[in-house]
Amino acid sequence: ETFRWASTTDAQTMDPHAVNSTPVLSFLNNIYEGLVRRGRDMTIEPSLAVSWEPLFGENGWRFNLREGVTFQDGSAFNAQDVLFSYQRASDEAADTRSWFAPVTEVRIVDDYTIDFITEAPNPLFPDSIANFMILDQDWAESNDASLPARDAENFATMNANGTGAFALASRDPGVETRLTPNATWWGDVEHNVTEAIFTPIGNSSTGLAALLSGEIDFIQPIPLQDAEQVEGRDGFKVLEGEETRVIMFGFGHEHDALLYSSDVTDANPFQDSKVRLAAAHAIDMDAIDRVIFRGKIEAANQLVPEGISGYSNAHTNRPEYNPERAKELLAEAGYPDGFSFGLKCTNDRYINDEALCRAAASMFAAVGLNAELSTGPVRDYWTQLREDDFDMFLLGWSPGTFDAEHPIRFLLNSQDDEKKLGSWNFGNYSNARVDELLPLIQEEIDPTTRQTMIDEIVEITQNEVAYIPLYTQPLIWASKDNIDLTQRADNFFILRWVTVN
Amino acid sequence: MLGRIWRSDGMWLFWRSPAAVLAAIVAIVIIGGALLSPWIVATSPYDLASFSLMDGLLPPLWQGGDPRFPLGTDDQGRDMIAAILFGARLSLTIGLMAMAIASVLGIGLGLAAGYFGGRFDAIVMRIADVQLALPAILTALLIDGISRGLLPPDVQQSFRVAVLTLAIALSLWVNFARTARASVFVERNKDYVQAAIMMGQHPLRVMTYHILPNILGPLLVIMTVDLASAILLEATLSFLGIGLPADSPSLGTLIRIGMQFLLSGEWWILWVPTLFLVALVVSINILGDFLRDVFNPKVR
Amino acid sequence: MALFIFKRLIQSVFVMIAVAFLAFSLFRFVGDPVSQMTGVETSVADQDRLREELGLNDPIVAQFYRFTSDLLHGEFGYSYRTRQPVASMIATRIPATLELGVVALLISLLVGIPAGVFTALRPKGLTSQTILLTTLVGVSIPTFVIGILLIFLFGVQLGWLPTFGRGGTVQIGGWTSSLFTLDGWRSLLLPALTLGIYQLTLTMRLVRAEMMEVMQSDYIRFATARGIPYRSLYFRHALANTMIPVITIIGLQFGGVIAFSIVTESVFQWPGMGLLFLESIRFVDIPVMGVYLVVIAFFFVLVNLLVDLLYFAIDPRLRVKEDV
Amino acid sequence: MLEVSGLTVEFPGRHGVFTAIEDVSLTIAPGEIHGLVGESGAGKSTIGAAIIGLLQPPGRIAAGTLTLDQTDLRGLSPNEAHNVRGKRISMIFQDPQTSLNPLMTIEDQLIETILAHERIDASEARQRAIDLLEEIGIENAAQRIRAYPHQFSGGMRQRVVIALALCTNPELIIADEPTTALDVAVQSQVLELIRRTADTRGIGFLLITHDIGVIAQITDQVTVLRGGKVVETGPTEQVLGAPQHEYTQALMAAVPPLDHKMQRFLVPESTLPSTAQASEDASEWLRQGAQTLGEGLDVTDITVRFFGTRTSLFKKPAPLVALDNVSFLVKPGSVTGLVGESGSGKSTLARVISGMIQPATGHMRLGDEALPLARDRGRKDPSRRLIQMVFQDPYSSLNGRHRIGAILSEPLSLYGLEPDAQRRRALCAAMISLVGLPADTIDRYPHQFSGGQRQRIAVARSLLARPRVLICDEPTSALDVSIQAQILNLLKDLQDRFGLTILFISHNLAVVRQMADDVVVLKGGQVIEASPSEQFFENPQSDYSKSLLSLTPSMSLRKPSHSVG
Ligand SMILES: Nc1ncnc2c1ncn2[C@@H]1O[C@H](COP(=O)(O)OP(=O)(O)OP(=O)(O)O)[C@@H](O)[C@H]1O
Ligand SMILES: Nc1ncnc2c1ncn2[C@@H]1O[C@H](COP(=O)(O)OP(=O)(O)OP(=O)(O)O)[C@@H](O)[C@H]1O
Ligand SMILES: [Mg+2]
Ligand SMILES: [Mg+2]
Repeated sequence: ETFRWASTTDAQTMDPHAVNSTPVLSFLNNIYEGLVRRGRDMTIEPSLAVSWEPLFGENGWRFNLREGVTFQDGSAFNAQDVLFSYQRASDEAADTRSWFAPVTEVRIVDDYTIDFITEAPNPLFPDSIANFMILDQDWAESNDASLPARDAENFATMNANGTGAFALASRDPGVETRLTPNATWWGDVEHNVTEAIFTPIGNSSTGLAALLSGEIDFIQPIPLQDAEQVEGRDGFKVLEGEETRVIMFGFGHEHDALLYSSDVTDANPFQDSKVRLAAAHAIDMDAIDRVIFRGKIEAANQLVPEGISGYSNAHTNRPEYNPERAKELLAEAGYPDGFSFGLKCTNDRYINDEALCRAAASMFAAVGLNAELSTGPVRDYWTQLREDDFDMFLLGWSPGTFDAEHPIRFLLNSQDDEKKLGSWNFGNYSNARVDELLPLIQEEIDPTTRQTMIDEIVEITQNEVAYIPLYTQPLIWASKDNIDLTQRADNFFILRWVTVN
Repeated sequence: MLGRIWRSDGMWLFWRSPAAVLAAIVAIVIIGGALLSPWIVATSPYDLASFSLMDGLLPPLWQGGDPRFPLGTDDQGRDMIAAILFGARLSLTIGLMAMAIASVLGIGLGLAAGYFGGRFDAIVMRIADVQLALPAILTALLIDGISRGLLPPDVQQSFRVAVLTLAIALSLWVNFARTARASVFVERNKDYVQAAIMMGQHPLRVMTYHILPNILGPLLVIMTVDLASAILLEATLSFLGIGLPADSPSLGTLIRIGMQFLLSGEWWILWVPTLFLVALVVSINILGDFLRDVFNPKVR
Repeated sequence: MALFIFKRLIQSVFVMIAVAFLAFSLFRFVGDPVSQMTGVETSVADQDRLREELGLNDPIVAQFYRFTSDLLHGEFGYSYRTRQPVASMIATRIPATLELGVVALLISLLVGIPAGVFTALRPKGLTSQTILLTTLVGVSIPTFVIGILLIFLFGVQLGWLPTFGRGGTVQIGGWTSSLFTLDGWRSLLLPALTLGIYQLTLTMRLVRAEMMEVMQSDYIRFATARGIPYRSLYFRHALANTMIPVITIIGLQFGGVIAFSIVTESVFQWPGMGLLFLESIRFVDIPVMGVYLVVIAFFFVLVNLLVDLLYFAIDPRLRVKEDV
Repeated sequence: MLEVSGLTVEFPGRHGVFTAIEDVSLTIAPGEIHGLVGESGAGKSTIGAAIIGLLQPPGRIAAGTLTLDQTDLRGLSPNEAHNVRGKRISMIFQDPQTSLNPLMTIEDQLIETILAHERIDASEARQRAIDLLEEIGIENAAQRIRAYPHQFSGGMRQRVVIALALCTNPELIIADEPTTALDVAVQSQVLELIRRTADTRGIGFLLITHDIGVIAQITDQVTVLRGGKVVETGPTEQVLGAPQHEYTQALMAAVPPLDHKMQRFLVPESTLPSTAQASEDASEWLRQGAQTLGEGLDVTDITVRFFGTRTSLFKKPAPLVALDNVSFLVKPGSVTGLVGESGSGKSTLARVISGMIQPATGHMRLGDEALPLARDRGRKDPSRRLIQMVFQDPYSSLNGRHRIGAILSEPLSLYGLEPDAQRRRALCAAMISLVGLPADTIDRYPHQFSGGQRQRIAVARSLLARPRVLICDEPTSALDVSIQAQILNLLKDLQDRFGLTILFISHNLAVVRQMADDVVVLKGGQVIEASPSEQFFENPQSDYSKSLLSLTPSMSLRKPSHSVG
């Protein structure tokens, strides 16, 4: 069956190591494969490696590779390709380099066995390389694509040769990309797709129209407010789920004074955790859920959603909606009349991000926190945040490793450029105990000990209101009735799980 | 002066043209409502504390809405009437300011280019070409970017309107410049201008005191048409994400936000501001047409 | 004549350089390309290295010099976003935009001119008033709203026309055309209409105004007094004399068509330059934006030149004096 | 053939219904030329338009009958009326510049017109067109027919217009001021052509004009119109020779004679009631500024070249020499007439003197001082005040957006003649009364005045600068005879009283004869003759001057050469 689908953005490139972004990795997951892969429920399962175990007496992991696998051009897969792909993916020119930061050496044991040596014990390493895709060394080298393209084109940007269930049939970037099933794929074929055609459609209303007119079979995502409409129509269905992305507000902990205030210009009230807690109490998540998200979100209480490994079941309370309490807290902190400050938000990054911030600003205003809201496209948002140009900001975080350690490393640890820690901790929230615990968590093999340490961090950061976690972002996909597919929590769309009835 | 206008032929023709009268009434109602919006509506859409998300997405009265909000509310719980009136106010401010800047700049350059001619004229017209080759959206991006580079962060937000206005003005001035220049070419050789030059009057005085009032007719027409264009351009820029932030409810922003609810059942969030905008733009254009006819007695 | 064209071409080079420079000074403000090129986990040090490699840390003048000298050597650089050569990216998108623009312009002329003549001849008639009002309402609704409405009406509700894209295209040399298949035309119709409605209204109103004025001119009165048949009077005598201002404005509006094609293309997912440009803005793809602007400036200059040449074709008074 | 009786035309307007034509009757026989005279706005053109059915909206025929032979013109349907146009009645409009479609060749326009009315093939029509052009005196017609209107001179275009009216062989041609825009030489050719076609083809003409000389020269019948009513009608020799109505008499008296100089014109209305105190104040003020006679003007070796548009990549365009070594002298306190055909360089010379055009060579003196050329003449140069100019066109020389008061006080404040605003206003009012306009004039706008009144305002403005030299560039050519007479009287008076030096430019020799003490004749940018006025008119030296004098229509009536049938 021919299957047509659309999404908002095209994969920028067909090179699996050039850009570390969801659209690229999601799309290339259909063509390339890694040593391990994620199943429908996000668990790690064998892919090009049939099994893996920690090395004995040394820090690192051994992967036993699948035999008899061929690339789509017919050449055989072996450990040499893995080593080559590692070198390629960890090169300076590769954007996937950070995955391999802990790796010190990769050793081929034999044609189908390979060892990844790490600096320290690294229990999460296999999880962290689920999207590490393997290229054929000969293909890459003979086509002058031994390294990812950085500021110029190479063969791998427009062509692909993986071991995956689908092969690239044609590509017109930004317009249309066609995939055909890989006849020699090693796995069990669950899909019945004979040709898959992908079209990026940037405008969400247009995309919806394309679905409703029958020109496409599936679209990812659709605007949340349209879900009801689509569901109500004959022949269409909506797939709803939770993404692993938690939306939160962050503070400029480190700033000595507010940047955008008209009344408090010599101090930063947000350095007082009472003020931060007041802000948290001012938010009415129920109303936001009902009006802006039409009941499709789950309130969040930590930086990862429930179900992610490391989620702290011991600390599931979030500050309730209580404007009176908020006002009291503000008064205690010395701001009985509140103050004004700048709130920065994106308007094209997260679902209904702008509406959310407007609603939040209005709720803040109700307790005296007069937010000067500024919204803008994401294209220069990160730059502004990096330049500390905010008093409070909106951020969404999806843990790439599906483990609670990920946000701790990026969002909670103090900024440390050398060790590459806290790189998205824009407000530089800093707590010595948290910094101390992170390396321990990273190395701890025993799950319970590890969880205890994570619980402690969650407790500290909840008490200090390091961030205000708001909710887990919903995933809303829509398709024709006759399509069966799987919605994975990382918002990846996997073609081999599609059946057209 | 007013009396003269009142007794003029234009006024007389006006009362005899039902379309113009109707358009004027619509325009006056909209513009009046917009100007007086802070006194007409109870809750300002700028006062964040004054509306509640709990009132969000209420339909208009006749669809069973809340009597407090006759035309319903948007997704933030803002009264649509308040939103469109304040929106029209902002849109009109931007439109009028943009038009004012564009006309001063364009007429000034056009006058001077037509009057002095030669190299100055060539330079101005090539600049106009460059301007025309840059679509408005790019001009907007440019100005937006420059202002961000130059202004301290805390005032940037309040300058968004100014930035947008300037961007729109820059993409409109060429019309004025070209028209003014063409008119000056005609007017320059008329005897009254020659007489003024011959007497030794200052070029500035010749341009502004003598020529300008005589070429104002076609320029006035462009003004009305461009006022409408400016309002629409602002809407489009907002749609492309270079316009105003969502909490500054210009008509354009309202429509952009309303677009999200085109299908979801809350049709009024889109259609109330859109119809309002249509009424405004159409009436301005009709008045512009009428003005053109008045200024061009030949085609009356 | 040759001198005139030569002069204009020289001037147009300056126009293009000026556009390039403006465009260039704009880029540094649009955003940070590096943060768009890399994933969340990329370290700050790696980002800085990339920035250095791309030459983004160089002074703006040096960057501009590099950009223009590359352009002059025919090197258009590579897209930051897709890492493809910009020249081929733009080249593959040009046909779509040009076909859309030209068809929109044609619609606006083929409908706008007759409608303008009609409404000028019967200025008070009910039909004229209706036409005038409808088109006015048409242009008062922002393009993006009209586009979506048309899509839902003709694409979803009635199911007559496709909702997005170019449909069936035919490759002719390096030119991908949708003008040779029925499917292509079906896809073209809605976007062209959306883009053309503004031009249509403008053309119509302009023709109307000029027509009304020309109809009062002495030579039309004289032609009437000679009993020239009405059809020839209107179309041969009057209409031709309205063409100079009409062509001028249409030429000027080319910029408008291009600007609004950005919106139209994004609404209809029309794979033209405008869509590419919009994506490039989103991803701060500086090389693509730069070349796009220069290409647009080039087209603009070209159209202006054509307009001036058309003047000569239409108006004998502008032609070189020849002895008769 | 054509019978108009009881014709009344109304223009409904803002202030009620305006009756432009009231109860007008006239008849035209085949081959007859019927002249229609009257002052501007009398309704001449309206009658023509009513006959051919092309009244400008909102005009309408309220009463009367129009019959052409047996056809009732008023009873025709719009389409029938359109079929009559061209085929049976043609009309020639006043301005040859704008009567031809600029985008079509002469050939196309002629052939189209012929084919619109006759079933013949195109080559036949073409031959007819060429013959017709030859007949009306366009040489080498077979070739020139392919030209566009702009490639023809004004006179040739007027002939083409006539050819277009003739080409369908109509019974009646309405010619609305067919010669106003032409200079004497061309005018006499055109008039001759009209007379000839009337005689040879038996076409009836309704000839509208305000030039009594033209009427006298070629018409058989004449109707004098005033305020939309017929004042007098009858055979030309009778009406002009022995006018019955006093308006006609006044009109005749206002025609400047070529053969002698009159002291003053008799004007139809008494126009200079300026005996009031106010005008005395103005006179007094002017006299304060002018203790002596006006300054003399000495122009030496002025050459002006204009460069045409470049047509070739390699050749420089040949310059057009508008003035070629022009030298002459204007005596202090005298009037010098500058005459010459259209395009001879008269206006260019005026602009050189007033500092608007930079001559290539030459120098000038004003009184005892050197008069700087345009580029060297500063904005504050004293000559800017001392030399003033009255323009040809009274409609465009006053800024329509300013009140008369503001226009008049400009020289006063600009030259610092009167610092006090109150006094300025009083002075303007005084000057207004000096030129014979009502006192409330200064609070009104130019469009509220007639051409003659505006010209007076223009004169008042130049006087307020206390000039010593006045340049008048065809100050009356846009005005009809009676108003012309008023302006000429005014200028004469002022010159007498204040001893102004006047350079009077005109192509109408009769007018110049009335005004000038000396005459300078220009042709093709060169001075052909310069002599005292009486000598010039009685005994012209150059052949060119002689031909100019002979072509000027005079009041001598033509002999009725054929019997009316
Ligand atoms: N379209 C019109 N609307 C209103 N009044 C008009 C119109 N056309 C002419 N008139 C009036 O009719 C009167 C006669 O005008 P007409 O043009 O016939 O005069 P004329 O004798 O031809 O004058 P001239 O010598 O200046 O051409 C004038 O008073 C004029 O104001
Ligand atoms: N600005 C100019 N550029 C080029 N040629 C000019 C210009 N002004 C005048 N001429 C030419 O110079 C010649 C003299 O013109 P000028 O206006 O002085 O004639 P004139 O004697 O005043 O004629 P008329 O009686 O028609 O007013 C004409 O051939 C005219 O075409
Ligand atoms: Mg007339
Ligand atoms: Mg002249």
